[in-house]
Amino acid sequence: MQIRYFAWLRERIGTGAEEVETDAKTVVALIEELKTRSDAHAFAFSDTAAIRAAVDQDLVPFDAPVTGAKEVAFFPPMTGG
Amino acid sequence: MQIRYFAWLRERIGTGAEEVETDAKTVVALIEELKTRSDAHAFAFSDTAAIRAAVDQDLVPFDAPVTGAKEVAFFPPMTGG
Amino acid sequence: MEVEVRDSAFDPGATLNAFTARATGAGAIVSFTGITRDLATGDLQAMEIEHYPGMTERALTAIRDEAMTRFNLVDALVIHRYGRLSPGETIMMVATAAPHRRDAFDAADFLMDYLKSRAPFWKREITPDGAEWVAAKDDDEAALDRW
Amino acid sequence: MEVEVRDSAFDPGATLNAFTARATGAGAIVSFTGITRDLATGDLQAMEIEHYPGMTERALTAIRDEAMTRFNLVDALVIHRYGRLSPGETIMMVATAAPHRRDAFDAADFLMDYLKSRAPFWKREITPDGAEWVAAKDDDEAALDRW
Repeated sequence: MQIRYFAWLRERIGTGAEEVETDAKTVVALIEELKTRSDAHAFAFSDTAAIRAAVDQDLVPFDAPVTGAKEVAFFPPMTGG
Repeated sequence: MQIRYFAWLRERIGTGAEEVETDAKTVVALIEELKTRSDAHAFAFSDTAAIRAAVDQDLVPFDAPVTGAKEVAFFPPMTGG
Repeated sequence: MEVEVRDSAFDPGATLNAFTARATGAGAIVSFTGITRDLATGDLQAMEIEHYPGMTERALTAIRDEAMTRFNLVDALVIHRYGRLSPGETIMMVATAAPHRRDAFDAADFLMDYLKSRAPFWKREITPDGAEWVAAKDDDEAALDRW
Repeated sequence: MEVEVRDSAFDPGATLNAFTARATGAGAIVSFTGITRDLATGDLQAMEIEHYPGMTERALTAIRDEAMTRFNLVDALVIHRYGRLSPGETIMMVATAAPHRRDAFDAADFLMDYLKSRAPFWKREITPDGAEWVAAKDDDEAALDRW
Protein backbone atom coordinates (compact mmCIF):
# COMPACT_ATOMS: atom_id res chain seq x y z
CA MET A 1 0.00 0.00 0.00
CA GLN A 2 1.27 3.45 -0.93
CA ILE A 3 1.28 5.90 1.98
CA ARG A 4 1.52 9.60 1.15
CA TYR A 5 2.27 12.60 3.36
CA PHE A 6 1.70 16.29 2.73
CA ALA A 7 2.68 19.64 4.24
CA TRP A 8 4.21 19.43 7.75
CA LEU A 9 3.49 15.70 7.98
CA ARG A 10 5.70 15.17 4.94
CA GLU A 11 8.40 17.37 6.49
CA ARG A 12 8.31 15.64 9.87
CA ILE A 13 8.39 12.15 8.40
CA GLY A 14 11.02 13.17 5.88
CA THR A 15 9.36 11.72 2.79
CA GLY A 16 6.27 12.35 0.68
CA ALA A 17 5.54 8.69 0.00
CA GLU A 18 6.46 5.23 1.20
CA GLU A 19 5.35 1.71 0.40
CA VAL A 20 4.17 -0.32 3.42
CA GLU A 21 2.94 -3.85 3.98
CA THR A 22 0.09 -3.82 6.43
CA ASP A 23 -2.81 -5.86 7.77
CA ALA A 24 -4.42 -2.79 9.34
CA LYS A 25 -8.14 -2.75 8.68
CA THR A 26 -8.89 0.91 9.44
CA VAL A 27 -7.22 4.29 9.14
CA VAL A 28 -6.72 4.50 12.89
CA ALA A 29 -5.13 1.03 13.03
CA LEU A 30 -2.83 2.01 10.16
CA ILE A 31 -1.77 5.15 12.04
CA GLU A 32 -0.86 3.07 15.11
CA GLU A 33 1.26 0.81 12.90
CA LEU A 34 2.98 3.72 11.13
CA LYS A 35 3.88 5.30 14.50
CA THR A 36 6.09 2.29 15.25
CA ARG A 37 8.19 2.76 12.10
CA SER A 38 10.42 5.54 13.47
CA ASP A 39 10.63 8.34 16.02
CA ALA A 40 9.84 10.75 13.17
CA HIS A 41 6.63 8.86 12.41
CA ALA A 42 5.70 8.77 16.12
CA PHE A 43 6.27 12.53 16.37
CA ALA A 44 4.40 13.31 13.17
CA PHE A 45 1.35 11.33 14.29
CA SER A 46 1.45 12.42 17.94
CA ASP A 47 -1.55 14.78 17.62
CA THR A 48 -4.12 12.97 15.52
CA ALA A 49 -6.67 15.77 16.04
CA ALA A 50 -4.48 17.81 13.68
CA ILE A 51 -4.44 15.12 10.99
CA ARG A 52 -6.79 14.28 8.14
CA ALA A 53 -6.81 11.10 6.06
CA ALA A 54 -7.75 10.20 2.49
CA VAL A 55 -8.22 6.66 1.20
CA ASP A 56 -7.76 6.39 -2.56
CA GLN A 57 -8.06 10.18 -2.76
CA ASP A 58 -11.32 10.47 -0.84
CA LEU A 59 -11.36 12.26 2.50
CA VAL A 60 -12.48 9.74 5.17
CA PRO A 61 -13.00 9.53 8.94
CA PHE A 62 -10.43 7.60 11.01
CA ASP A 63 -12.69 4.57 11.42
CA ALA A 64 -12.89 4.13 7.64
CA PRO A 65 -11.61 0.81 6.20
CA VAL A 66 -8.27 0.70 4.38
CA THR A 67 -8.47 -2.92 3.26
CA GLY A 68 -7.75 -3.14 -0.46
CA ALA A 69 -6.81 0.53 -0.74
CA LYS A 70 -4.03 1.42 -3.16
CA GLU A 71 -3.16 4.75 -1.59
CA VAL A 72 -3.70 6.22 1.86
CA ALA A 73 -2.70 9.83 2.49
CA PHE A 74 -2.20 11.81 5.69
CA PHE A 75 -2.05 15.58 5.97
CA PRO A 76 -2.95 18.54 8.19
CA PRO A 77 -6.31 20.31 7.85
CA MET A 78 -6.47 21.90 4.43
CA THR A 79 -5.93 25.60 3.90
CA GLY A 80 -6.99 26.26 0.31
CA GLY A 81 -9.00 29.16 -1.03
CA MET B 1 -42.24 73.36 -7.32
CA GLN B 2 -40.98 70.99 -10.02
CA ILE B 3 -42.90 67.70 -10.14
CA ARG B 4 -41.27 64.80 -11.96
CA TYR B 5 -42.72 61.51 -13.15
CA PHE B 6 -40.97 58.32 -14.23
CA ALA B 7 -41.80 55.03 -15.93
CA TRP B 8 -45.54 54.28 -16.24
CA LEU B 9 -46.45 57.29 -14.11
CA ARG B 10 -44.77 59.48 -16.71
CA GLU B 11 -46.62 57.66 -19.50
CA ARG B 12 -50.03 57.86 -17.83
CA ILE B 13 -49.68 61.55 -16.99
CA GLY B 14 -48.21 62.28 -20.40
CA THR B 15 -45.23 64.33 -19.25
CA GLY B 16 -41.99 63.77 -17.35
CA ALA B 17 -42.08 67.07 -15.51
CA GLU B 18 -44.41 69.93 -14.68
CA GLU B 19 -44.22 73.08 -12.57
CA VAL B 20 -46.95 73.42 -9.92
CA GLU B 21 -47.90 76.03 -7.35
CA THR B 22 -48.94 74.31 -4.15
CA ASP B 23 -49.52 74.87 -0.45
CA ALA B 24 -49.46 71.12 0.22
CA LYS B 25 -47.40 70.38 3.33
CA THR B 26 -46.83 66.64 2.82
CA VAL B 27 -46.31 64.19 -0.03
CA VAL B 28 -49.76 62.68 0.50
CA ALA B 29 -51.43 66.14 0.44
CA LEU B 30 -49.54 66.95 -2.75
CA ILE B 31 -50.78 63.71 -4.36
CA GLU B 32 -54.38 64.63 -3.51
CA GLU B 33 -53.88 68.03 -5.15
CA LEU B 34 -52.22 66.56 -8.25
CA LYS B 35 -55.11 64.10 -8.72
CA THR B 36 -57.43 67.08 -9.31
CA ARG B 37 -55.35 68.40 -12.21
CA SER B 38 -56.70 66.01 -14.85
CA ASP B 39 -58.29 62.62 -15.40
CA ALA B 40 -54.83 61.33 -16.40
CA HIS B 41 -53.42 62.47 -13.06
CA ALA B 42 -56.31 60.89 -11.18
CA PHE B 43 -55.79 57.61 -13.05
CA ALA B 44 -51.99 57.65 -12.57
CA PHE B 45 -52.32 58.20 -8.82
CA SER B 46 -55.29 55.85 -8.31
CA ASP B 47 -53.23 53.12 -6.64
CA THR B 48 -50.84 54.86 -4.26
CA ALA B 49 -49.57 51.52 -2.93
CA ALA B 50 -47.81 51.17 -6.30
CA ILE B 51 -46.16 54.59 -6.07
CA ARG B 52 -42.96 55.81 -4.46
CA ALA B 53 -41.94 59.42 -3.85
CA ALA B 54 -38.67 61.35 -3.65
CA VAL B 55 -38.29 64.85 -2.25
CA ASP B 56 -35.23 66.66 -3.62
CA GLN B 57 -33.93 63.30 -4.83
CA ASP B 58 -34.26 61.46 -1.52
CA LEU B 59 -36.72 58.58 -1.23
CA VAL B 60 -39.31 59.50 1.45
CA PRO B 61 -42.49 58.12 3.03
CA PHE B 62 -45.83 59.70 2.06
CA ASP B 63 -46.10 61.66 5.30
CA ALA B 64 -42.80 63.45 4.62
CA PRO B 65 -42.93 67.27 4.35
CA VAL B 66 -42.65 68.93 0.94
CA THR B 67 -42.55 72.52 2.16
CA GLY B 68 -39.62 74.33 0.57
CA ALA B 69 -38.75 71.41 -1.72
CA LYS B 70 -37.46 72.26 -5.18
CA GLU B 71 -38.32 68.94 -6.78
CA VAL B 72 -40.76 66.18 -5.89
CA ALA B 73 -40.74 62.99 -7.97
CA PHE B 74 -43.24 60.15 -8.28
CA PHE B 75 -42.55 56.73 -9.76
CA PRO B 76 -43.38 53.03 -9.46
CA PRO B 77 -41.30 50.71 -7.23
CA MET B 78 -37.78 50.55 -8.65
CA THR B 79 -36.56 47.62 -10.69
CA GLY B 80 -32.81 48.13 -10.98
CA GLY B 81 -30.07 45.54 -10.67
CA MET C 1 -14.54 55.61 -9.78
CA GLU C 2 -16.80 54.10 -7.09
CA VAL C 3 -20.18 54.73 -8.72
CA GLU C 4 -20.92 55.03 -12.40
CA VAL C 5 -24.21 55.49 -14.30
CA ARG C 6 -23.73 55.11 -18.03
CA ASP C 7 -25.62 54.43 -21.23
CA SER C 8 -22.86 52.60 -23.10
CA ALA C 9 -21.53 49.06 -22.67
CA PHE C 10 -18.58 48.33 -20.40
CA ASP C 11 -16.17 45.41 -19.98
CA PRO C 12 -16.81 43.54 -16.69
CA GLY C 13 -13.53 41.57 -16.90
CA ALA C 14 -11.39 44.67 -17.44
CA THR C 15 -13.35 46.42 -14.68
CA LEU C 16 -12.72 43.52 -12.29
CA ASN C 17 -8.99 43.51 -13.06
CA ALA C 18 -8.62 47.28 -12.62
CA PHE C 19 -10.64 47.17 -9.38
CA THR C 20 -8.48 44.31 -8.06
CA ALA C 21 -5.23 46.04 -9.03
CA ARG C 22 -6.02 49.08 -6.89
CA ALA C 23 -7.51 47.14 -3.94
CA THR C 24 -4.30 47.08 -1.92
CA GLY C 25 -4.57 44.87 1.16
CA ALA C 26 -7.58 42.93 -0.07
CA GLY C 27 -7.54 39.14 0.16
CA ALA C 28 -11.02 38.65 -1.24
CA ILE C 29 -12.73 40.19 -4.26
CA VAL C 30 -16.38 39.47 -5.10
CA SER C 31 -18.08 40.64 -8.26
CA PHE C 32 -21.68 40.45 -9.36
CA THR C 33 -22.78 41.13 -12.92
CA GLY C 34 -26.39 41.31 -14.03
CA ILE C 35 -27.17 40.13 -17.56
CA THR C 36 -30.26 40.91 -19.65
CA ARG C 37 -32.02 37.55 -19.83
CA ASP C 38 -34.36 36.57 -22.58
CA LEU C 39 -37.97 35.95 -21.48
CA ALA C 40 -39.46 32.49 -20.94
CA THR C 41 -41.28 33.09 -24.22
CA GLY C 42 -37.93 33.68 -25.93
CA ASP C 43 -39.00 36.85 -27.70
CA LEU C 44 -37.27 39.64 -25.82
CA GLN C 45 -36.01 42.15 -28.38
CA ALA C 46 -34.59 44.70 -25.97
CA MET C 47 -34.60 45.89 -22.40
CA GLU C 48 -35.02 49.63 -21.88
CA ILE C 49 -33.84 51.10 -18.62
CA GLU C 50 -35.13 54.48 -17.50
CA HIS C 51 -33.51 56.28 -14.59
CA TYR C 52 -33.68 59.52 -12.62
CA PRO C 53 -30.53 61.48 -13.47
CA GLY C 54 -29.07 63.09 -10.39
CA MET C 55 -30.99 60.98 -7.91
CA THR C 56 -29.48 57.80 -9.38
CA GLU C 57 -25.92 58.89 -8.65
CA ARG C 58 -26.98 60.10 -5.19
CA ALA C 59 -28.72 56.81 -4.37
CA LEU C 60 -25.87 54.62 -5.63
CA THR C 61 -23.31 56.69 -3.73
CA ALA C 62 -25.39 56.44 -0.54
CA ILE C 63 -25.76 52.65 -0.93
CA ARG C 64 -22.06 52.23 -1.63
CA ASP C 65 -21.11 54.43 1.36
CA GLU C 66 -23.44 52.41 3.58
CA ALA C 67 -21.70 49.20 2.48
CA MET C 68 -18.27 50.72 3.24
CA THR C 69 -19.54 51.59 6.74
CA ARG C 70 -21.26 48.29 7.52
CA PHE C 71 -18.56 45.92 6.30
CA ASN C 72 -14.81 45.75 6.63
CA LEU C 73 -14.03 46.69 3.03
CA VAL C 74 -11.04 48.03 1.16
CA ASP C 75 -13.19 49.26 -1.73
CA ALA C 76 -16.58 48.86 -3.42
CA LEU C 77 -17.76 49.67 -6.92
CA VAL C 78 -21.18 50.04 -8.56
CA ILE C 79 -21.76 50.45 -12.30
CA HIS C 80 -25.28 50.55 -13.76
CA ARG C 81 -26.38 51.13 -17.32
CA TYR C 82 -29.49 52.85 -18.62
CA GLY C 83 -30.94 53.07 -22.12
CA ARG C 84 -31.58 50.22 -24.54
CA LEU C 85 -29.91 46.82 -24.03
CA SER C 86 -30.04 43.63 -26.05
CA PRO C 87 -30.48 40.16 -24.50
CA GLY C 88 -27.11 38.92 -23.21
CA GLU C 89 -25.76 42.40 -22.50
CA THR C 90 -24.40 43.30 -19.09
CA ILE C 91 -26.78 45.63 -17.22
CA MET C 92 -24.78 46.32 -14.13
CA MET C 93 -21.93 45.25 -11.90
CA VAL C 94 -20.93 45.53 -8.29
CA ALA C 95 -17.52 44.59 -6.92
CA THR C 96 -16.26 44.48 -3.36
CA ALA C 97 -12.75 44.09 -1.98
CA ALA C 98 -12.13 43.05 1.62
CA PRO C 99 -9.40 41.57 3.80
CA HIS C 100 -11.64 38.51 4.37
CA ARG C 101 -14.17 36.67 2.23
CA ARG C 102 -17.20 36.99 4.53
CA ASP C 103 -17.18 40.80 4.26
CA ALA C 104 -16.65 40.72 0.49
CA PHE C 105 -19.60 38.33 -0.02
CA ASP C 106 -21.96 40.04 2.42
CA ALA C 107 -21.21 43.51 1.08
CA ALA C 108 -21.85 42.47 -2.55
CA ASP C 109 -25.10 40.80 -1.48
CA PHE C 110 -26.10 43.93 0.48
CA LEU C 111 -25.28 46.23 -2.44
CA MET C 112 -27.45 44.15 -4.77
CA ASP C 113 -30.40 44.02 -2.39
CA TYR C 114 -30.37 47.78 -1.89
CA LEU C 115 -29.73 48.57 -5.52
CA LYS C 116 -32.74 46.47 -6.59
CA SER C 117 -35.20 48.41 -4.44
CA ARG C 118 -33.58 51.76 -3.66
CA ALA C 119 -31.89 52.97 -6.84
CA PRO C 120 -34.22 54.80 -9.26
CA PHE C 121 -34.09 52.50 -12.29
CA TRP C 122 -37.11 51.11 -14.13
CA LYS C 123 -36.92 48.32 -16.64
CA ARG C 124 -39.17 47.87 -19.64
CA GLU C 125 -39.21 44.74 -21.80
CA ILE C 126 -39.66 45.18 -25.53
CA THR C 127 -41.17 42.24 -27.42
CA PRO C 128 -42.95 41.95 -30.80
CA ASP C 129 -46.19 42.44 -28.82
CA GLY C 130 -45.10 45.81 -27.44
CA ALA C 131 -43.41 47.24 -24.38
CA GLU C 132 -44.12 46.27 -20.79
CA TRP C 133 -42.78 47.69 -17.53
CA VAL C 134 -41.16 45.08 -15.31
CA ALA C 135 -43.05 44.78 -12.02
CA ALA C 136 -41.10 45.03 -8.79
CA LYS C 137 -40.93 41.78 -6.83
CA ASP C 138 -42.20 41.61 -3.25
CA ASP C 139 -39.14 39.39 -2.66
CA ASP C 140 -36.85 42.27 -3.51
CA GLU C 141 -38.43 44.56 -0.92
CA ALA C 142 -38.44 41.71 1.66
CA ALA C 143 -34.74 41.06 1.01
CA LEU C 144 -33.90 44.40 2.68
CA ASP C 145 -35.15 43.08 6.03
CA ARG C 146 -32.10 40.81 6.18
CA TRP C 147 -29.77 43.75 6.79
CA MET D 1 -13.27 23.94 -18.30
CA GLU D 2 -15.16 23.67 -14.99
CA VAL D 3 -12.24 22.84 -12.70
CA GLU D 4 -8.61 23.78 -13.18
CA VAL D 5 -5.54 23.23 -11.00
CA ARG D 6 -2.52 25.10 -12.33
CA ASP D 7 0.86 26.44 -11.29
CA SER D 8 0.94 29.50 -13.55
CA ALA D 9 -0.88 32.81 -13.26
CA PHE D 10 -4.24 33.38 -14.95
CA ASP D 11 -6.30 36.44 -15.83
CA PRO D 12 -9.45 36.69 -13.64
CA GLY D 13 -11.06 39.35 -15.84
CA ALA D 14 -10.61 37.38 -19.06
CA THR D 15 -11.82 34.26 -17.23
CA LEU D 16 -14.93 36.09 -16.01
CA ASN D 17 -15.71 37.37 -19.51
CA ALA D 18 -15.27 33.95 -21.14
CA PHE D 19 -17.36 32.29 -18.41
CA THR D 20 -20.12 34.89 -18.86
CA ALA D 21 -20.08 34.59 -22.65
CA ARG D 22 -20.87 30.86 -22.51
CA ALA D 23 -23.39 31.07 -19.63
CA THR D 24 -26.45 31.21 -21.88
CA GLY D 25 -29.63 31.92 -19.95
CA ALA D 26 -27.87 33.33 -16.89
CA GLY D 27 -29.09 36.62 -15.45
CA ALA D 28 -26.61 36.66 -12.57
CA ILE D 29 -22.87 36.00 -12.49
CA VAL D 30 -20.89 36.00 -9.24
CA SER D 31 -17.12 35.72 -9.06
CA PHE D 32 -14.81 35.36 -6.12
CA THR D 33 -11.06 35.83 -6.41
CA GLY D 34 -8.60 35.15 -3.61
CA ILE D 35 -5.49 37.33 -3.46
CA THR D 36 -2.25 36.61 -1.61
CA ARG D 37 -2.27 39.20 1.18
CA ASP D 38 0.83 40.49 2.84
CA LEU D 39 1.11 39.67 6.57
CA ALA D 40 0.32 42.15 9.34
CA THR D 41 4.07 42.38 9.81
CA GLY D 42 4.43 43.40 6.16
CA ASP D 43 7.24 40.97 5.39
CA LEU D 44 5.63 38.23 3.32
CA GLN D 45 8.05 37.29 0.55
CA ALA D 46 6.03 34.49 -0.99
CA MET D 47 3.19 32.07 -0.44
CA GLU D 48 3.88 28.46 -1.35
CA ILE D 49 0.91 26.24 -2.04
CA GLU D 50 1.30 22.46 -1.89
CA HIS D 51 -1.43 20.21 -3.18
CA TYR D 52 -2.24 16.55 -3.70
CA PRO D 53 -2.22 15.95 -7.46
CA GLY D 54 -5.11 13.75 -8.50
CA MET D 55 -7.08 14.16 -5.32
CA THR D 56 -7.20 17.94 -5.85
CA GLU D 57 -8.96 17.64 -9.21
CA ARG D 58 -11.28 14.96 -7.76
CA ALA D 59 -12.18 17.11 -4.75
CA LEU D 60 -12.74 20.28 -6.78
CA THR D 61 -14.89 18.40 -9.28
CA ALA D 62 -16.95 16.87 -6.46
CA ILE D 63 -17.45 20.27 -4.79
CA ARG D 64 -18.39 21.88 -8.11
CA ASP D 65 -20.84 19.05 -8.93
CA GLU D 66 -22.41 19.38 -5.50
CA ALA D 67 -22.95 23.11 -6.10
CA MET D 68 -24.56 22.36 -9.49
CA THR D 69 -26.94 19.93 -7.73
CA ARG D 70 -27.81 22.11 -4.74
CA PHE D 71 -28.42 25.38 -6.55
CA ASN D 72 -30.21 26.40 -9.71
CA LEU D 73 -27.09 27.12 -11.76
CA VAL D 74 -26.27 27.42 -15.44
CA ASP D 75 -22.56 26.87 -14.80
CA ALA D 76 -19.85 26.97 -12.14
CA LEU D 77 -16.09 27.28 -12.39
CA VAL D 78 -13.21 26.67 -9.99
CA ILE D 79 -9.57 27.59 -10.68
CA HIS D 80 -6.88 27.13 -8.02
CA ARG D 81 -3.15 27.67 -8.28
CA TYR D 82 -0.34 25.84 -6.55
CA GLY D 83 3.39 26.56 -6.33
CA ARG D 84 5.01 29.85 -5.36
CA LEU D 85 3.02 33.11 -5.39
CA SER D 86 4.04 36.68 -4.62
CA PRO D 87 1.94 39.04 -2.49
CA GLY D 88 -0.85 40.54 -4.61
CA GLU D 89 -1.10 37.55 -6.94
CA THR D 90 -4.42 35.80 -7.53
CA ILE D 91 -4.51 32.40 -5.80
CA MET D 92 -7.86 31.14 -6.95
CA MET D 93 -11.22 32.01 -8.44
CA VAL D 94 -14.72 30.64 -8.42
CA ALA D 95 -17.50 31.85 -10.69
CA THR D 96 -21.17 30.93 -10.74
CA ALA D 97 -23.87 31.67 -13.32
CA ALA D 98 -27.56 31.38 -12.46
CA PRO D 99 -30.93 32.60 -13.69
CA HIS D 100 -31.35 34.51 -10.40
CA ARG D 101 -28.96 36.29 -8.07
CA ARG D 102 -29.70 34.34 -4.86
CA ASP D 103 -28.48 31.07 -6.41
CA ALA D 104 -25.39 32.71 -7.90
CA PHE D 105 -24.41 34.25 -4.54
CA ASP D 106 -25.18 31.19 -2.43
CA ALA D 107 -23.38 28.81 -4.78
CA ALA D 108 -20.22 30.94 -4.83
CA ASP D 109 -20.32 31.17 -1.04
CA PHE D 110 -20.84 27.39 -0.79
CA LEU D 111 -17.97 26.68 -3.21
CA MET D 112 -15.61 28.84 -1.16
CA ASP D 113 -16.59 27.28 2.15
CA TYR D 114 -16.05 23.75 0.83
CA LEU D 115 -12.92 24.60 -1.05
CA LYS D 116 -11.34 26.08 2.09
CA SER D 117 -11.76 22.91 4.14
CA ARG D 118 -12.22 20.07 1.66
CA ALA D 119 -9.76 20.62 -1.18
CA PRO D 120 -6.23 19.32 -0.51
CA PHE D 121 -4.20 22.53 -0.59
CA TRP D 122 -1.78 23.65 2.10
CA LYS D 123 -0.34 27.15 2.28
CA ARG D 124 3.06 28.09 3.60
CA GLU D 125 4.17 31.66 4.22
CA ILE D 126 7.75 32.57 3.40
CA THR D 127 9.25 35.49 5.33
CA PRO D 128 12.84 36.58 6.07
CA ASP D 129 12.50 34.53 9.30
CA GLY D 130 11.74 31.32 7.43
CA ALA D 131 8.74 29.31 6.26
CA GLU D 132 5.60 28.62 8.26
CA TRP D 133 2.56 26.49 7.43
CA VAL D 134 -0.69 28.40 7.63
CA ALA D 135 -2.95 26.91 10.33
CA ALA D 136 -6.51 25.99 9.40
CA LYS D 137 -9.13 28.16 11.07
CA ASP D 138 -11.85 26.63 13.24
CA ASP D 139 -14.14 29.18 11.56
CA ASP D 140 -13.54 27.56 8.20
CA GLU D 141 -14.60 24.14 9.44
CA ALA D 142 -17.60 25.67 11.26
CA ALA D 143 -18.66 27.47 8.06
CA LEU D 144 -19.59 24.10 6.53
CA ASP D 145 -22.41 23.68 9.07
CA ARG D 146 -24.32 26.41 7.28
CA TRP D 147 -24.98 24.18 4.28
